Amino acid sequence: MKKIEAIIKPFKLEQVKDALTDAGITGMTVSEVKGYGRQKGHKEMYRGAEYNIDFNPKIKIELAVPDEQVDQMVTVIRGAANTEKIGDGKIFILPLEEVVRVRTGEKGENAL
Amino acid sequence: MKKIEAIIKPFKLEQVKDALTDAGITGMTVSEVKGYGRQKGHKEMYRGAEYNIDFNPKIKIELAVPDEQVDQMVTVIRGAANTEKIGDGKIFILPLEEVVRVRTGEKGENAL
Amino acid sequence: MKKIEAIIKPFKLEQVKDALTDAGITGMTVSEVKGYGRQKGHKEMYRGAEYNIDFNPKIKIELAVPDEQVDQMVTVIRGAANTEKIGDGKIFILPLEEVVRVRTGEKGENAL
Amino acid sequence: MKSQIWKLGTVGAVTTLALLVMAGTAGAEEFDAHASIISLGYGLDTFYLLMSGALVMWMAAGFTMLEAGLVRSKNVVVILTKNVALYSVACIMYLLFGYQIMYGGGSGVLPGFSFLIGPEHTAAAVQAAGGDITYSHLADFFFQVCFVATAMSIVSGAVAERMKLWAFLAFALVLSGFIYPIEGYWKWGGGFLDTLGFVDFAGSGVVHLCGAAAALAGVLVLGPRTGKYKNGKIKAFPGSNLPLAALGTLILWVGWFGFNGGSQLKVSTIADANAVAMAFVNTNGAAAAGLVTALLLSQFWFRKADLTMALNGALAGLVAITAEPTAPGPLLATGIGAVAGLLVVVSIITIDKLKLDDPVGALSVHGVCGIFGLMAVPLSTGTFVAQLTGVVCIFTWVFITSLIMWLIIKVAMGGLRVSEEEEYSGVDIAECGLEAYPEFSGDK
Amino acid sequence: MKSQIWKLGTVGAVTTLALLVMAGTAGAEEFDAHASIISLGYGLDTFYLLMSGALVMWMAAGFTMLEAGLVRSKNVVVILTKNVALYSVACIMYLLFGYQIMYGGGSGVLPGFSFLIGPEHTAAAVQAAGGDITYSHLADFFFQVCFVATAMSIVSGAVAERMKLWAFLAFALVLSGFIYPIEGYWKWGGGFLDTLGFVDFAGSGVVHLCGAAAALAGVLVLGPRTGKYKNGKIKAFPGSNLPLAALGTLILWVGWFGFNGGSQLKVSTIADANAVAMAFVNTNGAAAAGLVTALLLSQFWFRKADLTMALNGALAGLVAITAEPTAPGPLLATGIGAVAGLLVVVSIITIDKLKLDDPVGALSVHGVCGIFGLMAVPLSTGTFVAQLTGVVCIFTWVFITSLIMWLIIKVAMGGLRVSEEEEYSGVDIAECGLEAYPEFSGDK
Amino acid sequence: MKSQIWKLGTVGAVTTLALLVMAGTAGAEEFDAHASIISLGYGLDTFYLLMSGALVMWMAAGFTMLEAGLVRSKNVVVILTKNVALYSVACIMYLLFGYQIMYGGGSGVLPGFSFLIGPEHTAAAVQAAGGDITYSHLADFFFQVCFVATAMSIVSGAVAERMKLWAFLAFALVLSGFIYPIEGYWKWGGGFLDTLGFVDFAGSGVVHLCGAAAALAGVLVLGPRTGKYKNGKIKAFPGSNLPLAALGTLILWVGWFGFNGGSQLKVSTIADANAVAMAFVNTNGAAAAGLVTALLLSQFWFRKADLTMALNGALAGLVAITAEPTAPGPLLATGIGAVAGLLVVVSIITIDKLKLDDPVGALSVHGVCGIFGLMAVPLSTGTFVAQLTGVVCIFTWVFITSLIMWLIIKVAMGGLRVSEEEEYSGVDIAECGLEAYPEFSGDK
Ligand SMILES: Nc1ncnc2c1ncn2[C@@H]1O[C@H](COP(=O)(O)OP(=O)(O)O)[C@@H](O)[C@H]1O
Ligand SMILES: Nc1ncnc2c1ncn2[C@@H]1O[C@H](COP(=O)(O)OP(=O)(O)O)[C@@H](O)[C@H]1O
Ligand SMILES: Nc1ncnc2c1ncn2[C@@H]1O[C@H](COP(=O)(O)OP(=O)(O)O)[C@@H](O)[C@H]1O
Repeated sequence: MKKIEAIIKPFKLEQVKDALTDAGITGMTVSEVKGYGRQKGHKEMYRGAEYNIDFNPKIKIELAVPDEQVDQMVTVIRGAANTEKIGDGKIFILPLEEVVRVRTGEKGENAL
Repeated sequence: MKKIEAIIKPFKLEQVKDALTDAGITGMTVSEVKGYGRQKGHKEMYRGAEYNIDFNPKIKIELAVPDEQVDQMVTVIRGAANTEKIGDGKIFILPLEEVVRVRTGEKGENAL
Repeated sequence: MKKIEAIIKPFKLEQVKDALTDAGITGMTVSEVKGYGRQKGHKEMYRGAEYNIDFNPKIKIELAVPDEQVDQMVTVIRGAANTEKIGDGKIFILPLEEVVRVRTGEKGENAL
Repeated sequence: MKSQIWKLGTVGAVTTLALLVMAGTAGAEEFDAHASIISLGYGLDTFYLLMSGALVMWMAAGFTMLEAGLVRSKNVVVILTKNVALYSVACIMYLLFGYQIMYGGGSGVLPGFSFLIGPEHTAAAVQAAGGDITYSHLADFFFQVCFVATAMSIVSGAVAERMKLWAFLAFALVLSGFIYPIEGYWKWGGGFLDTLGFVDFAGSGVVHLCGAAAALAGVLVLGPRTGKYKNGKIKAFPGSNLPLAALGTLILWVGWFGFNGGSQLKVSTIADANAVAMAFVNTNGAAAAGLVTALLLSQFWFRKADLTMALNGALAGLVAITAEPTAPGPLLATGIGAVAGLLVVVSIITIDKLKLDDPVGALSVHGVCGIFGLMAVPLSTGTFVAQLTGVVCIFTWVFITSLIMWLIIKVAMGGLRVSEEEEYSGVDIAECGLEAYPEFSGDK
Repeated sequence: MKSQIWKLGTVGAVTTLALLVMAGTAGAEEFDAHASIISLGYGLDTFYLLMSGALVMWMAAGFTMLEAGLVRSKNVVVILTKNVALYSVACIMYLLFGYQIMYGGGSGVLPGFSFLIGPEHTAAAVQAAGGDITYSHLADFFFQVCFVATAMSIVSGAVAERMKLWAFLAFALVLSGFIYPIEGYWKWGGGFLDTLGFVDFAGSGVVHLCGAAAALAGVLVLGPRTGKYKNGKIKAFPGSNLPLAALGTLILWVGWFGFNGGSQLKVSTIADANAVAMAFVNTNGAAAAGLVTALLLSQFWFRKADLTMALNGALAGLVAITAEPTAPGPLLATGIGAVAGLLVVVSIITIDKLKLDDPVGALSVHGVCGIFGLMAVPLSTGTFVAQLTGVVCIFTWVFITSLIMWLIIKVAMGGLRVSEEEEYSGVDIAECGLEAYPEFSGDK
Repeated sequence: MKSQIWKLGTVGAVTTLALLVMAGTAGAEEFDAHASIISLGYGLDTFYLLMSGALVMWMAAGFTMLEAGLVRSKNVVVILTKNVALYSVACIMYLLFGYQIMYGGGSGVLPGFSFLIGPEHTAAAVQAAGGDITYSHLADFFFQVCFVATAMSIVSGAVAERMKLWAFLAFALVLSGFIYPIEGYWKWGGGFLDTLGFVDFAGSGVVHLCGAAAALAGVLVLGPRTGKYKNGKIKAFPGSNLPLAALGTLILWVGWFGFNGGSQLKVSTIADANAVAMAFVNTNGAAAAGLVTALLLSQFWFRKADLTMALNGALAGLVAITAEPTAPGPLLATGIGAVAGLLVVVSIITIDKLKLDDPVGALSVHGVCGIFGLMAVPLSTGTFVAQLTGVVCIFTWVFITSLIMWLIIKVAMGGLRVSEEEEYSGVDIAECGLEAYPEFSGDK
C-alpha cells in the first residue's frame, strides 16, 4: 500500500473530493496547511505598515491506497486540482506498511 | 523505527493519550483533521436551504516508536479509541528512517 | 528522495523558514499541531478550578528533499530551531517514493 | 462650559431670565410662568428627540453587527467598512441636500430644491409661538438624519459579499442625498402622499420599503454570490459569527424604541406621552411576537430552531409595527408582529427559490414586512386605498431610480462586482487589505 | 406623524390646549399653569420611565453576550436562542397574565387573578388627580416587563450547555406568567411583604433571588454537564469568547442604571431627582468596588487576575446594591459592593465544590449576593426581621414551584437534558442545526 | 419603591407638596407655579445629566471593544481586564479624592485638597436659589466620574500587549485621583486656565490630551512591542478581531453624544436645549467627516480602504470637535472633523516611523487631534493665545507627572514590562491565566 499526500489549492477541495469518490475511493483525511513555494505570498498594508504574508493557504489530502491504484489516483487528483497556475501543489507518495481499522481490527487492504 | 498515524474521534483523544502514556510513550504530536469515509457527514438546514457537511472532525495522532513497540501501541490505540461505531478511524504504519532531537542532536531511538 | 517532518516551537518558524530558504529550499508545507512530550504542558485556573493544558502548541514543517540534501537540511533546521530548552522538537525522516507536480505532471526531483 | 453654569448660569440661562423679566414687566406675573413652561417644555422635547435620535444612530451598530455576523469571515471587513462609511456619507449628504429637500416644502410631488438645514429657532421666536414650536430645529435634523442611514443600511446587507465597496458608497451618496428625501417629502414633508391620508408613522414605507426597493434593484443588477445557485440547487453559506448577529438584532431592537417612540416628536403633554408609551409597548410586543412565531415555524418546518430566522422574525415584527405603533392596542400590535414573523420565514425561502440572493434577509424583513405593516394599518386607522397608493408610489420611485443609478454606476466604475477570484478569496483582502480575524482563518 | 406636529400641533397638543383654555375659563390664570405643569411633569416622568425601561431591555443583550461568552463554542447558538426567545416569551406572558396578577391587587398573599394590562390614563383623569398620577400606565408596564425577562435570563445561564431548548422555554412561560408575578405582587403589588416593611427597592429579591432560586431548582433536577465532576475532580470548561463576556457585563452595568435609577419611578421633583441621582452613583460605585475586590481576591488566591471573576464581581456589586440603592451614601454603597465582590468569588468556588454546575456563576451572583444585598439593607434602612422574612418567602415560593415545574416538564417532554451524544457534539447542531462560528471550529 | 409612589406619592412628592403649600401660604398663588417649575426643571436637568453620564459610562465598553479588537488574540484578556478594572479604579479614586480636588476651589493653580464629594442639594436650598441650582450634585458627580475613566482608557490602548497589569492599575490610581483632577481644576474647577479664557467645552484638552500625554510618557518608558521595529523595518501586528473594533468605535460614537451633549450641563431652557442640539449635530457631523476623509486618504495612499484608519478617523473627528461643539455651525464642524480625519492618518504613520509603538493609535487620535481641536476653537470663538497656553500647560503637567509616576512604578514593581517570554506567548496566560478564545487558537 501507499500513502498519497496531496497539497492542493483550497477551492479545489470539493472537485478533488468528488473526482476521487467517482474513482472509487471511500475514505480520505483532509487538513488545512500553509504552503511556501514558487507561488509567492502577498504583501498587505495594515495601518500604513507593509507586511508580507509568505504562506498561502493550502489543503492537504491524505489517502491510503493499494499499490495498484496509485497511478490512477495521482492522475485523478491532477486532473481535478490543476488550474495550470503556479501554486497548484504537489503530490507525495510514501510507502505504507500497514493499515488497521480501529473499529474491527481488520488489517491491510481490507482496512481501507 | 516506525511512524504510527492514527485517525480517531475527537472525544477519544484524552483516553488514547492516557492509554499511550500508561503504555510508556513519552511523546506524540496531535492535529485536527477532517475525515471523509464510510461514516457519512450530516445534512444541516441554514435559513431553509439544506447543506451537507461531508467531513467529520477527527484527530490525527502521530507517534514515532521503535519497531518492537508497534504492535503494542496499535493494540493500545485500538483499545482506547474503539467505540464499535462506524467512523472510529484508522491506524497507518509508515517506515521511519531517522529521528533527530532538535535540542541535543541525538539520533535514532535515543531521540524518541 | 526523503520527506523531512520537523516539529518546532512556533516562534521559531520564521527563523527556520529563512534558514531553509537561504539553504536553497524553494518549498515547504507548514501546519499547526499540538505536541505532547517531555516538555510538560501547564496548569491553569479557570474560575478557581485547575485545569491542565497537556499539549503545547507546535509547528510542523514538511519538506521533500533529494536524498543528498537530507543531512544538510537537518543541520539547518536544528541550527535555527534550537533554543537548548526542552520541547525544541524533533525531526523525522521518512522515505519518499515519488513526487508529482500538480500543474505540470513533472515527477521526481524535478517536481520539487 | 462645565464650570460656568455651575457658578453663574449661562448665556442661555441669562437670556431666559431676561425674557422672563421682560415678560414680567410687560404683562403680569402669570406670563412669567407661561414663558417658563414653554421653555421647559422645549427643553424636554428637544432632549427627548435627541435621545431618540441617539437610539436610532445606535441602530447603525445593530446593522453593522447583524451583517458582520451573517456573512462569511472573508467578507466581514468590507461589510464593516460599508456600514460605518454609509452612515457617515448619509449624514453628510443629508446635511448638505437631503434634509432641506425633504422638509423644505414643495408642490406636492416635486420638492423645492434647496440646501443645508436652515437656522435654529431663537428663544424669542419660540416664546412668540406660544407653545407651537416645541423642539429645537437641529434636534429634529439629528433625529431625521439617523433615519436615512437606516434606509441605506438595509441595502448593504442585501448586496453583501460581492459588491465593490466604492460602487456601493457611490450609490449611498445618491440614495441619501436625493432618492430617499424626495419620497420622504411626499409623506413627512407634507407632499401628496400625506395629503392623501397615507399613514406611515415611523417609516415602514418611507424608510424600510425604500431601503428594500433600492436593495432589490441592486440585487437584480448584481446577481447572486458565485456558487449560491448551482445545478438548480441552493447552497447555504452559513454566517460566520452568530453572536454578532444576535447582538446586532438586540441593538436594533433597543434602537427601535427611538425610531418609533421618537417619531411622535413630542412627549411633553399627557396625550403625547401616552402615545410615546404606546409606541414603546407595541414596538416591543411586535418584536417579541415576531421572534416567537418565526422560531416556532422554523422548528415545525425545518425541525430545527433556526436562530437566524428568529432574529429576522423579531426584525420583521419591528418593521411591520413601524407603520403605526400608536394606534393599535398592545394585543393587536402583538398580532401584527406574530404574522410578520411567519411571513418573513416564508418570504426568505421564497426569495431564495427565486434566486434573489440576499445574505441577510433584508428584502424579506424590510420589503415584504414593510409592505405588510403598511397594509395592516387599516386594522386600526387609515384607509386601504391610501396605504396601497403609498406602497406603490414609494416602491416604484425608489426601485426605478435605484435601478438607473446602479446601472450608471456599473458603467461608470467598470462593473459593480468584484472579480470572481477576489470573490473566491474574499473581498476583505481585495478591497480593504485586511482580514477580520487574521489569527483564526487559514491565511496568517 | 413626523410632519404634522411640526406644522400644526397634534391632537395631544390640542387636547392640552383645550384643557388649559377650559381651566382658564373656569377659574383664574393660575390654573392654567397648574395644568401645564402636571402635563409637563407627566411627560417628563413617562419619558424617564421609558428610557429606564429601554436600558433594562438592553440588559437582555447583556445576559445574552455574557452567557454566549462563557459557554463552549459548540453550545453558543442555543444560548443565544434561549436568551432572545425567553425575553420574547416573557414579554408576551407578562402582557397576557403577569402584569395584572402582579399589580391587580389581592388579598395580601393571593393576588387577584385578572388579565391584560388595563387602560391608559386619560388626560382628564391625570389632571383631575392633580399630580398624583405622574406617568403613563403603559410606560409603567413597559418598565416592569423588562424586569421579568431579567429574572428568566438568570436561569438560562445556570442551566446552559445541557438543557433542551424547548423545555427551557416551557419553563419560561410559567415563571414569567405566574411564579414571578405572584411573589412580585407580595412586595411591589402591595402584598404582605410590602405591608411587613420588607425593603427591596429594585429587586435584589423580587428579581434576582427569584431567578437564582428557579435556577437552583433547575440545576438540581438537571445535574451537571457531562465530565464536569469526574473522579472527584472539578474539570474547567473555559468560556469560548471572553470579549463577549466583558461586553455583556458592561451592557448589564449600563442597563442597571435603568434598573435601579428607574425604580424610583419618578424624577420630576427635587427629592425624586436626588434619589435617582443617588441610585446612579451608588449603583456605579457598588459595581466598581465589586469588580476590584473580586479581581484582587482572585489574584491573591489563584495568583492570576481572573477576568471572569472580576466580571462576576461587578455583577455581584450590582445585585447587592439593588435592594436599596437610594438610602446608603456612596461610601456605604461602595462598601456593600466590595463585600459582594469578595463573597461572589468564595461562593462560586463553594458552589462548584458542592457539584452544583453553574457555567456562568448565576447562583452566586444573583442568589447569594441577592440575599446579601437584602440583608445589608438594615445598615441604612428597614429591619432585619422584615428582610429575612422576605428572603425566606421569596426563596421558598420560587424554589418549590420551580422544582415542581421542572419535574412536570421533565416528565411531559421526556427529559430536560439533551442526549449524551448531543451534549458531546454540542447542543447547537442538535437543537438549532447551526454553528456559532462555523468557519473557526473543526466542523466545516 | 415601585409600588408606593403609584399608590400614595413618595416622601419626595410629599416634601415638594409641603414646600408648595408653604410657598402658597407665604406669598401668592404665583409662587406655587414658580416652585413647581424650579422643581420640574431640576428633575429634567438631573435626568438629562444622568442619561448623559450613562452614555459616557458606555464609552468604557467602547474603549474595551476597540482595544480588544486591535490587539493580537494572545493579549486580549489582559486588555479586557485593564479596561474594566481601570474604570472601576477611576470611579473609586475620583469618589475618594478626585472630584473634590477638581471642584473644591483653590488658588487658581493649586486646588484646595479635600476629600469625598460633599452633600446633595436639599429641596429647600434649590428653591431658595430660585433657579440657579439646576441639577443634583450627585448627578454632576456621576457625569464627571465617567470622564476620568475616559482619560485612563486612552492610556490602556497605547501601552497594550506588553505592560504588566498591576503596574498599569497602579498608574490608574494616581492619574484618576490626582493628575487628572488637578489639571481639570485649572479649567473646569475655575482655575487659572478658565480665568485666562481657555476654551475646552467637553474635554479635548482636559480629558483627551491628558490621556494621550500620560500614554506618551508610558510608551517612552515602556518601549515598543518586541519585534515591532526590527532591522529598521516596521512590522505590522494586525488586530485580531475587527468586528469588535468597529463595534467599539460605534459605541464610542453614541457615547460621545453624552460626552459633548451633556457638557452643556443643562437642557431646561431654550438656549441650553439649542446648544445641546447643536452639540449633537456637530459631534455627529465631525465624526462622519473624519471617517470619510480617513477612508479616502487610506484608499489613495495605500490603495486599500483601511477600516482601522476609518475608525480612527471617526474618533479623530470626535476628539477634535470636543473642544467646542456648540459654537461652530454644522458645516464648520464637519470641516473640523474632515481635517482631523486626514491628520490622524498622517499622524499614525509618522508616530510609527518615530518608533513610538501605539497599537491602537491613541496618541494620534487623542493627542494630536485633541491639540488640533483646541487650536481650531478660535475659528468660532476664543483666542489663539489662550488655547495655546491651555495645550502647553495641560500637556506639560500631565506628561511630566506621568513620566515620574511611570518611573517610580517601574522601580517599585521591578519593571513595567512582562518578560520577553511572557510577551511572546501572550500576556493573557501570564497575567490572567486565561485565553480569550481558547477553542480557536493553538493552545487548547
Ligand atoms: N519541497 C517541498 N516540500 C514540501 N512541500 C512543498 C515543497 N515544495 C512545494 N511544496 C508545497 O507545494 C505548494 C505549491 O508549490 P509551489 O512551488 O508554490 O507551486 P507549484 O507546485 O505549482 O510549483 C506549496 O505551497 C507547498 O505547500
Ligand atoms: N483511504 C483512506 N485514506 C486516508 N484516510 C482514511 C481513509 N479511509 C478512511 N480514512 C480516515 O478514517 C476515518 C474513518 O473512516 P470511516 O470509513 O468513516 O470509518 P471506519 O474507519 O470505521 O471504517 C475517516 O473519517 C478518514 O479520516
Ligand atoms: N514519539 C514521538 N512521536 C511523535 N512526536 C513526538 C514524539 N516525541 C516528541 N514528539 C514531539 O516533539 C515535541 C517535543 O518533544 P519534547 O519531549 O517535549 O522535547 P524534546 O524534543 O526537547 O525532547 C513534542 O511536543 C511532540 O510534538
